[in-house]
Amino acid sequence: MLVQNLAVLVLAGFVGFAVISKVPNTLHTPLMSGTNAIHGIVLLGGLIVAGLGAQSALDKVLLVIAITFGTINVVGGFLVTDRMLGMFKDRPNRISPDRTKR
Amino acid sequence: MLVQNLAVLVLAGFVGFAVISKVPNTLHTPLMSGTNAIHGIVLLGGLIVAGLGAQSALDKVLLVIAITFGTINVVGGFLVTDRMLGMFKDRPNRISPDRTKR
Amino acid sequence: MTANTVVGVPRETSEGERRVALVPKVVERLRARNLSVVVEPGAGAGALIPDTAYVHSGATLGDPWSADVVVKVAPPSPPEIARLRRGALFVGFLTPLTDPGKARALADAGVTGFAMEAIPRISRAQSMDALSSQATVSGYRAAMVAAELLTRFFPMLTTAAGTVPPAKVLVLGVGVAGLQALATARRLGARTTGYDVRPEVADQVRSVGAQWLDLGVDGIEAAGSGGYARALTDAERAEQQRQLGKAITGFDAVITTALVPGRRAPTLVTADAVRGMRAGSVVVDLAGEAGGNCELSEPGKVVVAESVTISAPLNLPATMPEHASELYARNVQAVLELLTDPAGALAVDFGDEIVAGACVTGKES
Amino acid sequence: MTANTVVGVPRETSEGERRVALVPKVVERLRARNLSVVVEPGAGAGALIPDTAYVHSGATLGDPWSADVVVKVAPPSPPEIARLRRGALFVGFLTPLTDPGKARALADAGVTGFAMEAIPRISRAQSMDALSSQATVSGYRAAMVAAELLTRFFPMLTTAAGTVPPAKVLVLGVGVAGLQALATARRLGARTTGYDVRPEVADQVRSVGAQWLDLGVDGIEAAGSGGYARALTDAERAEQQRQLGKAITGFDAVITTALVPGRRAPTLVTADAVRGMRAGSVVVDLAGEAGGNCELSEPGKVVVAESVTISAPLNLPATMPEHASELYARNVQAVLELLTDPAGALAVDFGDEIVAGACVTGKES
Amino acid sequence: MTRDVLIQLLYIVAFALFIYGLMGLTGPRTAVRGNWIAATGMGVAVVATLLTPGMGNWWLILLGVAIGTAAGVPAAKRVKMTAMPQMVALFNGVGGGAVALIAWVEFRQSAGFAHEPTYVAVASLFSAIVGSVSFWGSLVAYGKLQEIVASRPVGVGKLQQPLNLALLLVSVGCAAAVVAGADSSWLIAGLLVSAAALGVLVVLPIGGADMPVVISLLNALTGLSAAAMGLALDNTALIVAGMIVGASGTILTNLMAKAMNRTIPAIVAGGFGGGSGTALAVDGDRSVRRTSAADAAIQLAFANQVIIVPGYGMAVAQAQHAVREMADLLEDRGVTVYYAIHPVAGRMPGHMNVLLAEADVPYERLKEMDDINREFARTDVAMVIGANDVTNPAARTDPDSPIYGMPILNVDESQSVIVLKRGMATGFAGVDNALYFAPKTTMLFGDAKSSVSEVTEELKAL
Amino acid sequence: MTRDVLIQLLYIVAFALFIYGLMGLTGPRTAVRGNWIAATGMGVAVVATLLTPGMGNWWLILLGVAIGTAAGVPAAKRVKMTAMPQMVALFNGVGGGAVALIAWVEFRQSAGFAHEPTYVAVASLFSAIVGSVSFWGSLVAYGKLQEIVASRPVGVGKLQQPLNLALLLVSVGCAAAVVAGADSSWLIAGLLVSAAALGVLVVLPIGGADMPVVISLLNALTGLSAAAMGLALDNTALIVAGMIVGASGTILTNLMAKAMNRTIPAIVAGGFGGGSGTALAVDGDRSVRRTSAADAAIQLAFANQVIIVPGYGMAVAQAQHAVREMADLLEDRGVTVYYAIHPVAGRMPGHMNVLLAEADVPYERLKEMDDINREFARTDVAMVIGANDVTNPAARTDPDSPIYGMPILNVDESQSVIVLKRGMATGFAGVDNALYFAPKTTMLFGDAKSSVSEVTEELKAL
Ligand SMILES: NC(=O)c1ccc[n+]([C@@H]2O[C@H](COP(=O)([O-])OP(=O)(O)OC[C@H]3O[C@@H](n4cnc5c(N)ncnc54)[C@H](OP(=O)(O)O)[C@@H]3O)[C@@H](O)[C@H]2O)c1
Ligand SMILES: NC(=O)c1ccc[n+]([C@@H]2O[C@H](COP(=O)([O-])OP(=O)(O)OC[C@H]3O[C@@H](n4cnc5c(N)ncnc54)[C@H](OP(=O)(O)O)[C@@H]3O)[C@@H](O)[C@H]2O)c1
Ligand SMILES: NC(=O)c1ccc[n+]([C@@H]2O[C@H](COP(=O)([O-])OP(=O)(O)OC[C@H]3O[C@@H](n4cnc5c(N)ncnc54)[C@H](O)[C@@H]3O)[C@@H](O)[C@H]2O)c1
Ligand SMILES: NC(=O)c1ccc[n+]([C@@H]2O[C@H](COP(=O)([O-])OP(=O)(O)OC[C@H]3O[C@@H](n4cnc5c(N)ncnc54)[C@H](O)[C@@H]3O)[C@@H](O)[C@H]2O)c1
Repeated sequence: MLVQNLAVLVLAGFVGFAVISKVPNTLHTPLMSGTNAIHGIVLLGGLIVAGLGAQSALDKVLLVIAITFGTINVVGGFLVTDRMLGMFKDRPNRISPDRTKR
Repeated sequence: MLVQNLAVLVLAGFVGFAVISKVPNTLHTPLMSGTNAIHGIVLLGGLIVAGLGAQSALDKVLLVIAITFGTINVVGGFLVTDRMLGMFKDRPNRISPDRTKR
Repeated sequence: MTANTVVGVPRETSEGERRVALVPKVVERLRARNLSVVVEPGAGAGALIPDTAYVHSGATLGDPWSADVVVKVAPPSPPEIARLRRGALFVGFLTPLTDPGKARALADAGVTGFAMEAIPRISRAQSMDALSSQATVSGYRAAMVAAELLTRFFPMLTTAAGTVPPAKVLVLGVGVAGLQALATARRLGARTTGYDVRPEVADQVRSVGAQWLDLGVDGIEAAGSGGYARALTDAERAEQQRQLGKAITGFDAVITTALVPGRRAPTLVTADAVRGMRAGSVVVDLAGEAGGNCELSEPGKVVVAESVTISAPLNLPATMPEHASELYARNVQAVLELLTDPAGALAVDFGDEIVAGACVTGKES
Repeated sequence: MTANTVVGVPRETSEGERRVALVPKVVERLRARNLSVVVEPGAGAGALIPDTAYVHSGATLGDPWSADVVVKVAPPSPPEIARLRRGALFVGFLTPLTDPGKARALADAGVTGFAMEAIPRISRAQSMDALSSQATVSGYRAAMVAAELLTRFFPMLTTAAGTVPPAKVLVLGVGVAGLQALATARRLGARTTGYDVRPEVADQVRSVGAQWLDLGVDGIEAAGSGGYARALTDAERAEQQRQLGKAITGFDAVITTALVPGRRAPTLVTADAVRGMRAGSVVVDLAGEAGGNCELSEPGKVVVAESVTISAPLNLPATMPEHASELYARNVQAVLELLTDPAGALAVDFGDEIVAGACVTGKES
Repeated sequence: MTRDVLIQLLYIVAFALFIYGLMGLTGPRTAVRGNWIAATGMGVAVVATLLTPGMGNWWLILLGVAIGTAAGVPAAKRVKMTAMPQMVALFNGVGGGAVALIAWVEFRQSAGFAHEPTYVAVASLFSAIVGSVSFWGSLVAYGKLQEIVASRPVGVGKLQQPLNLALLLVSVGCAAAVVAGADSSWLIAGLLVSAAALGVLVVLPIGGADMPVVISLLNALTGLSAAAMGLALDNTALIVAGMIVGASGTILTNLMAKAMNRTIPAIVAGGFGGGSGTALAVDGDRSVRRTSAADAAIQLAFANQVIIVPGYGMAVAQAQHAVREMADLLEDRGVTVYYAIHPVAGRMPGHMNVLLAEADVPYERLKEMDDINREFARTDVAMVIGANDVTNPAARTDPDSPIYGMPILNVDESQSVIVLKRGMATGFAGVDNALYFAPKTTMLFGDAKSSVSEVTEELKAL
Repeated sequence: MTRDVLIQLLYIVAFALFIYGLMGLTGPRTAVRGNWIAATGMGVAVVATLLTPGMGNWWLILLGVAIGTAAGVPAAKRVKMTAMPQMVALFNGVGGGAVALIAWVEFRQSAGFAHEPTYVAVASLFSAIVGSVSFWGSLVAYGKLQEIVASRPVGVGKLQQPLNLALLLVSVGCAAAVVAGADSSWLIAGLLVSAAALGVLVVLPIGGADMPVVISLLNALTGLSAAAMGLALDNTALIVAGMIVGASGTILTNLMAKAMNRTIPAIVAGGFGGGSGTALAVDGDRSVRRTSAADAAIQLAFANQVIIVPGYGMAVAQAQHAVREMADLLEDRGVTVYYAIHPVAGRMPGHMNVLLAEADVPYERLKEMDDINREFARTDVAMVIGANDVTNPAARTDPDSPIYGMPILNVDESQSVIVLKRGMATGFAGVDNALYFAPKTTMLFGDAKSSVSEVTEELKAL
């Protein structure tokens, strides 16, 4: 089980590495924000631990907070990223460059 | 087991996809040759199936051929690739461009 | 209409002067600013501007000398000064530093004279800077004169009948005219080099794609005030001539524009240096009016010495009268706008830095 | 040494001719090919080449007319023909198409004449093509003449005294000279346009950064043989003049170079068209020798008509004698190499396409 | 079993969507879509998790999600564009906090991982430490950017490094004890607290200018902690998503640091940065905003109209050919480009004309001052290339300035201004230029020719 | 168990090396190292496999490896550079063959996958089919390139498509029967044979020019079959390596097809391509070699000396600025660049001079014909930009040619020649140019300005 997961881990690392190679600086912040939203996946951890049984009251409180945090991370993350990317939405027609002219 | 392997499969696909994005045409052939060598990994299949028991004579013959084929693929593949890449070996000193001049 | 200040534009009388102080386009603008313009018939002839063009632009033809303000290019001759109305204003080149007599004569005639060359070179006055505008013309023309007199091509040409190398052009004294000469020569395909005593000019020379002639550690630096150069000491002058004499040898054309305000132009190219040049080479000396930068140059003439052609043209701007006049007229327009109010009445503020600087015969004198 | 063919270089006598048929650099090469060269004293004076330079390069000073081969630039005058040795060879411009008398006179004198302008324009003969080499000089000079006569700037200039727009230059007839004129005018900053009757020229015009003047569907196409144009019919000519008259109006300078071999130059710019131009504009007519492309041009003179300056300079190459001579000398060298063997002896092969084409007074006649 | 397989398959779909979305985020054309694709992936992952057999505590879950949504959505929607970086810091922090909390609960529920394999304990404790560091570090970063905490570097001097090391050792020590079998809740508490202190102390000495890099670093850390938790929970989606963020975040942090000419160790070592960081060049008490070639390129590429203002610096750098090439690229994209030629730009009349003609700039694109001055207000970006005096607003406003009264180009009327010069040197007139300190101005420092070439490169990469 | 974990970890190391090596292979600077890194990964994987508990049959294994090495090494070392493509095809083929054979043995040993999970059967049979197609297809490709089989398209006319479909259906049908429970060895034999026939018939109608794309496609297929076998054998290394090759091979195939202006379906549909493919432009019975901007860029970048030969085409395209920019880049890399100016290049004396001066090419770089003609023999690449007549060897060799006797630039003496022009049109003299058909010449078709700009782009990307 573990080794299989390790294989997955290593592959995922390569994917992350290969995908972010040369990114224009202006996209750094949105990209950071986007990856930030993706690690909101920790919400799943909260859901599983909570869903599969949280006995004590403290556990329950902690888990509600954890789920709240995770949700904020996910929801807020994607929304903020979208707003930051607003500037690329303006003129989609312009974005397909017609380079034949030159 | 299968699903874990599927996860690995999908991730590996993404890796392959992400790595080969924009490659200069001159590298197409060496790159093809290099990936060709990598799929020589089938040799492992031959080794496992042979090593863990090949009963009948036919099986043995088939497996020896399979291992032979796999070995050719691996050994020949890497060597041929290396020869093709010969042209990039010539002037390693030239390859670190000094762009300050401009 | 009659309350407006009247500006008079006489026909230029000095020899070879083809420019005119105002062009129709500028007359239009002055009219829009409530000034009346009287143009002497034939004033534009030298610049190929017909009288009708002036009339179309709103000027009247008539006697310009009785106007409130008389604008001219060349300094007024004594008879012209005599024709000026007492109390009138005169705007034009007045050579205050080299010929102070002109200013005195004007003052005696009760005329307030504004010298175009005395306008201070401050940012605000750039549109009135006739020295710059006319030097631009001179520089452009100087490169053309050099190309014309040279028995060789400026550009490099590889042809079936052999390859012609690019001409090497050296500009000595890189002020406004020198820079323009460098730029023009380079456009024509020459390899250009510039030299000046003011060290900050090196960057400017490079900024028009030319090389800086570096005379090495002994190079003389002589930045003066107001962006002009100072005069050199005798020792410096001798050293400079020696160094330049060596450097000049390799050039096909040498254009000199070195001036020091109010003094004789420095001698940069000695007779010896000319002798060192290749037969057929050319020296164009723009400093002719101030005595010339070349020992052998005869102002206004083209001489051939030791198979080297030396030209010291006078008044090059007059050889391109239309645009030279247009630029000059714009300078004059800016001055007139400074001297009048928008309603068209005279309003001379002697407290203004520019007015004070340009006025060579104050009301107070 | 005495067995070698002797080449004579006379001093040019026709008026204004500053070129010389051989320059020292080429003399050296001919010497290396075992030819002797005799130069008339003072032959290089016009091109500012001292006699000593010839001597240094291995020529002797003396009487060129008794040489085996006499090389010249301008066609020989009758007295010059008289001085030629019977059986000698003559190489130079001979105007065979426009003045066949010259060829006849040579033949009568028992001289074999080779006309530089009759050398066929085949690839192999490009190094002998004096028409091209001299047209290159003419084209370059034509642009300079236009810039000089124009009362305006060629380049655009944005200055504190207003903006000067770039001059618009039109070249009519874009052969070798026309292309060079276009390229030179553009270098100086003008906006250039070209026009020709041969349609394939459009691409060539664009290849020097100029625009093609498209006269629309009615544009006349008249490619002749050998890369030259054919003469137009009367109707075509009238139509062309009408269309050009309209097009010319907007240009500051028009340079015309249209020629049809052996005929009077076509009239492209009518008096009416000149009237339509802006005052101060310029027409430079390079076809002066063949009658001119402009109705008002007077060959060899600069006239001002309707405030438009029209210049029809003759023999422009002579105004840049050093390089014009150098290029011409290289052409002559190539011809001489064709007419002699490496040992330096005459070896004229009338079966050769070039020799046959260039020879205007055959031995056989 | 079948449901399990379904869940696993959904996870695979989810992370495939993440990766695909992330690929999209790396290009301006596809970024918006990429973000939503990733979000879809997140939805798929959440649904898959909720399908897990035996899920319960629905009210608890609902409560958490409800509060989270109620807090996150308005925060994200209302935050001002300028406050985005701190918002990202905050969101990242809570993610880290969630990880730490979950690890804590796991510790409690499994009595100190008594019956779990070692690797589960290691992974959980790792995620607890990193999560806690990330949470508290992000909070400090948020505070600094929001100016609740002093933005200038705050440190404890020479003790800084030893103290940080000690805190790290304490938390790792606690973790080691737990792995070794101890199950005191003091251990986990000690671990969380020392990690928290570490997070605070590491970020506190770092200046405001370096914050974006720090946030990116913390972001990568949160990703790693998520991946570790995935290992502990044997959850593929967590592993993949966390690791992708960890890896890409690391690269991204590096890229960001490089773009600011810093190195990550230098930043984390702290003690400098802050107001005097290179992100802001300071002149007296006014500061200018630096930009990079890539950012300038994006600004230009997405503009409708760009005006290029050349000056003496373009001439000195002989950048005319490079400028022409850049303008060509912009025009190919449909951007309208003009050149504003000031009458006295350069050092001789017609200086700019000569150069631009050499580079074959069409005459129609050259505009005189009077004509172009009306255009600036309609212009998205004015790009000033080595011009100084001719753009100096002091000529209009400051009667004492030596250039007062000279007509100038109104570049300050355009939406934004990019100034290309080598440094903060003055021009011919020797006077400072207030334009450089204006809020809409950014500076691209460097030789004009190389700067323009870099912008061209970036334009091509877009 | 521990040994198992070790093996798995080694597998992870192995595929990490594959990936890292592959990343290296995408750039000319790192390619050589990348190849050896990948090879090291292969070594690790083999060692790991041999560690598997219960391994036996060592002699069998040794025999296979020995024969394989004995056959592979000399083949790889001796093959001529020009025969590389077919060698790759062969190596790829045997890889596919190995997969098919292993699947066959598995079928036999497990009595038709009787007791295996369905997915194992599916994966194995998939790998058998694809492996067989790949093996036989590659053999045909090899034969074509080696000219054992006719290089021109060979097909069975209209029946082609239905026949291929039928063969595919037969093999899939056999597989389905096996999955459904049948275990007749006729089924596996039928499967293998029909797949083999399919491989042969698909490749046979494809012309030699399209072969590289086909080989790349078969290569990707072999990768996929390896991945499928990995699934069947539950072997991570096989899965990852196979899948990486499958995915990257697919992309690569696409890139190659694009570079040749073809689409993969068009190529596979067969029936055209071959000698008349666009990879070779044919003029009469002589053919010219096309090159791409990227290849030209690499040739130039790795040269010691490059001579640019401009002609009328450069003038027409007004490509002078672009040429200068390209030359600058080359010089930055330490390549010596000269311009060979032929006396009559262009259409007027000095034509090239005017243009190159406009683009600010230093005079020292312009070389006259006589000077430069001595240099060509020492030159790695001569780049002819829109020049034609002035490079035509007929001027030296063919007394009947109208240009006979004209001195020309000896570009044909340089190591290789790249000619940039729009098509095969003649120049001023209207005569064909044998230079274009010379073995060392490649043509980069297109307008000179855009071609040069593309090369510049590629140079920057290197
Ligand atoms: N046109 C004329 O006829 C004429 C004649 C004489 C004087 N002037 C005067 O000259 C001035 C012209 O104004 P301007 O705005 O064109 O120039 P400017 O005010 O002189 O400013 C030029 C700027 O370019 C920068 N620079 C220099 N080299 C550079 C390089 N290689 N790369 C990037 N930037 C570089 C310099 O800043 P860094 O050092 O920080 O890079 C400098 O601030 C006016 O004051 C005018 O009055 C004009
Ligand atoms: N220099 C002179 O004084 C002068 C004067 C008159 C005649 N000539 C003659 O002109 C010839 C000059 O030789 P050359 O080698 O320079 O030119 P060339 O032989 O005329 O060949 C030019 C080539 O450029 C190609 N081309 C045209 N436009 C192009 C574009 N936009 N992009 C890329 N390629 C383009 C054409 O082929 P595609 O159409 O296939 O692209 C053509 O084959 C000689 O024969 C010479 O004798 C010279
Ligand atoms: N304020 C403004 O905006 C403004 C306007 C116009 C000109 N200027 C500046 O004023 C400067 C002078 O311009 P100018 O053209 O009127 O000068 P100028 O005509 O007085 O002199 C021409 C050049 O000769 C040089 N020179 C003098 N003595 C020399 C010697 N012995 N050897 C070599 N060179 C010598 C001077 O340095 C000067 O560059 C220019 O550089 C220009 O930048 C400024
Ligand atoms: N074989 C060679 O290598 C070689 C050498 C030199 C020149 N040429 C070619 O020969 C051609 C002619 O050269 P040239 O300069 O000696 O020609 P030219 O001097 O005889 O004529 C000049 C130009 O005038 C044009 N013209 C004639 N009548 C006209 C009319 N009515 N209207 C407008 N234009 C008219 C002609 O078409 C020609 O372009 C050139 O285009 C050149 O390409 C070829």
